[in-house]
Amino acid sequence: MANPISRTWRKLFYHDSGGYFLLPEVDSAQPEPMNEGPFGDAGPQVVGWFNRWTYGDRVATPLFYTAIGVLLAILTVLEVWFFTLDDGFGAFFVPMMLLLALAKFVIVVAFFMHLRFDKNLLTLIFASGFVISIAVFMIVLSVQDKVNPAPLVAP
Amino acid sequence: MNLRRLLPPARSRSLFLLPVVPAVLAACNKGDAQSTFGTSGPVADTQANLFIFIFWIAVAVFVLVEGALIYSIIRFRRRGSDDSLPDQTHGNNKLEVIWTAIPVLILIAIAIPTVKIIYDQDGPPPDQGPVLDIKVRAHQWWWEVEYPGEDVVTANEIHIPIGQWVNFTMHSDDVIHSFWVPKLAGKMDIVPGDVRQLAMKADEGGMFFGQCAEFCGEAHAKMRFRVKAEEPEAFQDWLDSMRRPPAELVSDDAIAGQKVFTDNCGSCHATNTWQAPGARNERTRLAGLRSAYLDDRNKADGDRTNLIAAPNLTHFGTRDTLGAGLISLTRDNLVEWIADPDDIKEGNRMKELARPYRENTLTSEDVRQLAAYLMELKPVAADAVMEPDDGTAGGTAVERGASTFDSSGCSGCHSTGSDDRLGPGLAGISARQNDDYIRESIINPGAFVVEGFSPVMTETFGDTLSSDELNDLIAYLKTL
Amino acid sequence: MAQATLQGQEQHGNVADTNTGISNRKMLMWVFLASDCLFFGSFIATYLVYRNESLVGPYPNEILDIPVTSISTFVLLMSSLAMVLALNYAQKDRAGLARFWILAVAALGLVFLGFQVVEFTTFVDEGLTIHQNLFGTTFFILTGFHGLHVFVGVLWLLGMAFAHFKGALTSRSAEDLEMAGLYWHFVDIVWIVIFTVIYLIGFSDGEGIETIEHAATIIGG
Amino acid sequence: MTTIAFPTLISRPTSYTGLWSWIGTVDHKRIGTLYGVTAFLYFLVGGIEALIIRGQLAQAESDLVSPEIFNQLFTMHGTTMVFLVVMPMSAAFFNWMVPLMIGARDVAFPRLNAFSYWTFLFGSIFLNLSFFLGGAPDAGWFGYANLTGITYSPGDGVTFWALGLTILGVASLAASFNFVVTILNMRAPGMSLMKMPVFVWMALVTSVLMALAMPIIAVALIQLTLDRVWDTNFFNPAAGGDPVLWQHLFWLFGHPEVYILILPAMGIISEVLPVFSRKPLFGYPAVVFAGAVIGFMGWFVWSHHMFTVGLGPAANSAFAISTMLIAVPTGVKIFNWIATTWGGRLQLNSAMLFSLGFIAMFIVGGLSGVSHASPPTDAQQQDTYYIVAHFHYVLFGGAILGLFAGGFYWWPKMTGKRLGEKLGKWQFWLMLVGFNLTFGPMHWLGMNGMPRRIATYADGLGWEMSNAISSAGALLLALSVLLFIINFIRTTSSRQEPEDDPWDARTLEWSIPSPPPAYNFARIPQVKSLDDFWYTKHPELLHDERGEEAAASAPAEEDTHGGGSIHLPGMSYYPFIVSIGVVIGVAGFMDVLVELPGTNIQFPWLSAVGIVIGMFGLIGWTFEPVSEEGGH
Repeated sequence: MANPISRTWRKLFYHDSGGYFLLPEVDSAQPEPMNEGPFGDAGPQVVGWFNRWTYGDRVATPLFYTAIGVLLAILTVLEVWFFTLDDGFGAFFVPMMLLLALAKFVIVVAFFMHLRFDKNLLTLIFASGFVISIAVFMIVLSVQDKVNPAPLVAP
Repeated sequence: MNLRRLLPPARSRSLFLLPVVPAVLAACNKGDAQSTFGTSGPVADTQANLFIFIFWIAVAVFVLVEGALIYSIIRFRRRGSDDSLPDQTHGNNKLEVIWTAIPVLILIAIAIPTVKIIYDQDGPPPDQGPVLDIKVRAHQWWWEVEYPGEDVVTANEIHIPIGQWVNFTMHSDDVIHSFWVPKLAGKMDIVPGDVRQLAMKADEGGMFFGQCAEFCGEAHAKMRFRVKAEEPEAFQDWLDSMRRPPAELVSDDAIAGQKVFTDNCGSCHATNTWQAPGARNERTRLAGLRSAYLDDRNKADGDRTNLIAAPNLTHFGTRDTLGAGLISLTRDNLVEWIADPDDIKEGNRMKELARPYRENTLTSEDVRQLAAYLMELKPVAADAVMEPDDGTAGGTAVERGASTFDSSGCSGCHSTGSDDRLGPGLAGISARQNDDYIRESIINPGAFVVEGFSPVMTETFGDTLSSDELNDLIAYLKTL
Repeated sequence: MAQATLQGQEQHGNVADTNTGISNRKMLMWVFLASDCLFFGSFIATYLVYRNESLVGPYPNEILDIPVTSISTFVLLMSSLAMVLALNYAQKDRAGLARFWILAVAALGLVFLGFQVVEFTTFVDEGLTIHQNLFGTTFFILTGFHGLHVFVGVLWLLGMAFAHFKGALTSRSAEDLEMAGLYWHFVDIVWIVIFTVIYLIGFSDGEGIETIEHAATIIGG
Repeated sequence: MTTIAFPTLISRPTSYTGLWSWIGTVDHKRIGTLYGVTAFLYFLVGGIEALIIRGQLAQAESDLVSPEIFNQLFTMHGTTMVFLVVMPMSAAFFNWMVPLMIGARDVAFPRLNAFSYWTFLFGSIFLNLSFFLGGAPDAGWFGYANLTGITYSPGDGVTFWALGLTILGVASLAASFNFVVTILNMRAPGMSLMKMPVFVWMALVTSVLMALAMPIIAVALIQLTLDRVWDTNFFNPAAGGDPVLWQHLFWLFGHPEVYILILPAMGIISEVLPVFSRKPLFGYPAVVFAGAVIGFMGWFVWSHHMFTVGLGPAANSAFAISTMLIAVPTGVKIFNWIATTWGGRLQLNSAMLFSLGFIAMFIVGGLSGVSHASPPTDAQQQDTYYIVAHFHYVLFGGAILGLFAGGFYWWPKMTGKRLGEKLGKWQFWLMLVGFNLTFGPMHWLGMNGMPRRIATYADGLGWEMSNAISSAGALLLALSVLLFIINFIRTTSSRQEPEDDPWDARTLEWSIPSPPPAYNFARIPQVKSLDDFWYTKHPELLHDERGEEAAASAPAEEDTHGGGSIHLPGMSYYPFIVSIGVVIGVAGFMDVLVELPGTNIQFPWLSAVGIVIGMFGLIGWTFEPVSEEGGH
């Protein structure tokens, strides 16, 4: 509770502080048995750290979802606005857009698809598909010289 | 031979009585014409040496691991009806680490030379003397060969000089093919719409067998070719001979055969690339035929031109094989081939498309005469040539133009009568159009396309002609 | 626990009597979505591999309409919000509100599809067809498959909205709605990627295309 | 329980015998049997295709079959063996054994399981119909674009191939989803992931690979189909399309597919070896971990199929290294298997022989694999018979021998009868010798310059003898398969007293009667350790080895109330109907499109019919309760 941000955060969303967005508690039963797998605790540790860092295992109220929706709308507006700034970002344009898209993607998956409040195994399942998809197709694109295409000059 | 260095001394070889032994033995003799052992050039040598290196590592691993397996099976087999339980071992972490680490070390030992050789063999040939450029274009199911800068075009038989690096620039006209001459270098796929490059060198003379290695359709098995490595002088002689005019036909059959050829075969096969403009224009001509073939796919049967890019036959009589490296070129084989190409090479396009086969108009007499003609298609002896007749010499403008008309490949698509082939018939062209139209149509073929014809002439056609040749050609066309 | 009957598990997943504590259906849905990542990944990768490779126009920068697509993107994004609200109300046993929001989702989905139909017809009028060039081929097939997913989602949601069986759209069968919701959000996130990558980033494609044509002539020749 | 008021469309099947009971079955064991029988029949079909191929190649310049037919034969041989034999045969064992090994009463989605099978069956029939409807596909099992384009393959064969594989992909996807959920969710209490049998682990890895790899090939096939049917440009070089993209998509699927084919067999022999060595699997965590690592690394090696495409030195080096690395976990598995046999009491019966044969042959295949993990040597080996030899050593010497091992091992469980040992051993030795005669010389052929997929070859290149030996070996292989059929018939017609646990085996499936009752486990077992059943039979080992109380896992008491209170999923016709809808829907993209009036859209009307049938089935499926109230 040291810093004001996390204090505000708790005040807004957590039960114990009687926050504004009353969040019903959910069954937080752990998978049985816990933390199985060849890596032992390593995977759950990382995921658990990520959990604590972002939210916690609760589901939210309509108001909360609406807030998320507004956030998404703002991000979209930002994207389109950046787009209209003619070359205002130069080489940073593409990474910036990808970052914004990724942010929207993660927000929808995490909150609207409530992966953040669900069992970590589901995150693992979805992430395996998503990460492998990104990884292999990035390799395809780089093998096909599409990541940093050479300038268009006639050979 | 440096492969021997990697082999163990002869007396220990008998230890390895494995199914792979023949491979090792073959590495020691020159072997067969399409073998990857007994190689004849630095590229294939390096690849074979790397293989032998990996092979012996593999043999060692094989002997150890299979040995352990077989020993275990024999030593620990159940004897009688011994139902007792053996020691219940569950595992051993030390062992796991060991048999993870050892393969990693072995693979590093393989990976280092691998990566080094990948980079060594990539790209253009090393900077060792002059490089011979050869353009290869793969077709279903034959190889178009061009010596750029030399004005020499041929097909299916590639002559190269010994001791000189050769740089192949390769395209495909239709599907993916793979260019492979095992004795000289590993294969390289040729992907349509893209260009591939492969460098190799022959250290010794000989006839090396090659074959398309990527499945490319019905006659894939018979898409072969030969690479003939000759002493540099012999190679130069061959290049020169390919630029000499054909020797005069002697037999009556051959003379009659020439007419049969012109009537039936000349729209697809060229025999005139001994002339420089013809050679320079051959690619354009074949590209036009290729477009005609593709356009045909969208037409009703009756409207098709039935043309297709076909192997160049200039000085065909000097070749060793026919049908894309299939069988040796003898008169009997040739007769058999012409009479029914499908019998020798099933799926070939000639039987499918050429008019004489479709309409069954070729008599056995015709076949005999054609074979006689093709067998006599040879260059004149070197001393018999006074002056290279490339169309620029002597005669009136109209005569020179007529010569250019043939040698540049115009006659491949245009008749001088009124019948339409791939392009419109040109009789009376001057009555229909003015000079500027004709000139523009030659320089910039896309400018005016007569209705009903496809724009198949390449944009760069005009570049193959000098302005004199162009003027002569127009003068000739106006007489039609 | 030991007397796990199959019954509860396939049809009525509210009872999470499984090793992982996740109902079978929900896990199935997530495995399917992971799998679908590769499906759309392949189509998007195909589009990207063929960026700037079309030999003839129209090119993206001549034809893509960012303002209009921004609106349809916004519509789809808001439909996701409506979806999550529908589920939220269903979980709180407020079937009426849930049904209202489901219908809102379906309506927004239909609006999005309407935008897509208009976009497609405009493009075809302007000469971009699936036969025209690589851009046409990859664009129509990618967005078309996405549209197909939206359409299936709309049908699914309408089915849910009009299913009036006992306990429909309440906490008892909320997982039915959750399945549809997961699917719908997935369709939304695919569009998030498509909108950014194909429309916003890919809009500049086609500039300097003459050089490409020239290069193609040389390579082809 | 929610009661859904919806009119019953079709009354569900009730009889447990007869044709309709098979069509309506949702029992994982029956579906497994269906998979197995179908896959074996296709094994014979693919084998006959192979025999004709070997007949043609037995001598130079042979004209037993025309190149046209030959190309169809090798295309269909590859397609059949991969998609219609090894995959469904593995699926048969998954279906039969995974629920039994994890102590479940069925898979997670019994009707989806039935749907997978019927879709697979109809898809495979659709694919093979091409032989009778204008020619089978003839562009090779990896169907490289642009040879598969309409210009170069104008017949319907390739369309049959593309659509057929799409249907099979739907079936595989459904099955893989089902098994991922089953294995993660339906384990008996106490069976943590690291207490699962290796076979179940491999089934899990395989299913994950299938779930993620199949969509890629589906997309590639959709693109190919649209290129052919709707004249799109995906792989059309004339419009700038790049045929190499097909290769990327195909091998992105194709390499995980290789592990989809081999991992189940690896799982099988990881079960068989400990049982007949009478000691636990050596290094269980290592074997499991190696399998998972293979499954992961298998995603990043696909371009080694494309070393000669000209991707450039950087890509070739990277993929060479990743490919070599994947040999490491494979090696770990092999060493652990050998260590399992080390110091055991090896009972060399048929199942064990096939497993040991697997190891011996897989080593050869693995080592030859290392030699073309190196692009410079691969430049000489790619697309030659050396490659053919390599992948037959891993897929026949590996997968097929492994599957036979599984067959001999689990036959008593599935049927209550043991397959004949004498014939089994004869079959093994004939197969081993025939196999090495057939595929051993191919190494030499490839290195001697013989490209693969050639319908004929010239005299005088030194290929005649090896080819003749190879063809002779193929006959021995055929004979060995014939022995299996004889063995099958004799065993089936023999009278044997069913034994629940004939091998003194280790895993849960042996704790129940043979053949298992419909409900599998009268009482769901409580699992305490890996190989739990073994330790219930040998509690002293547990005591010795782990210092645990032997009594902790006392033998399960016989349950007296039988299946009385067990709810089994009811049979259903709907999966069958939906499958028909799917197949008709996909087949609608064959050459039966009609132009919509007023547009130039080629409309697949037959697909619309399929969709209607499929929707009907889906609606019925949705509203049909999983089981009747108080059913069974």
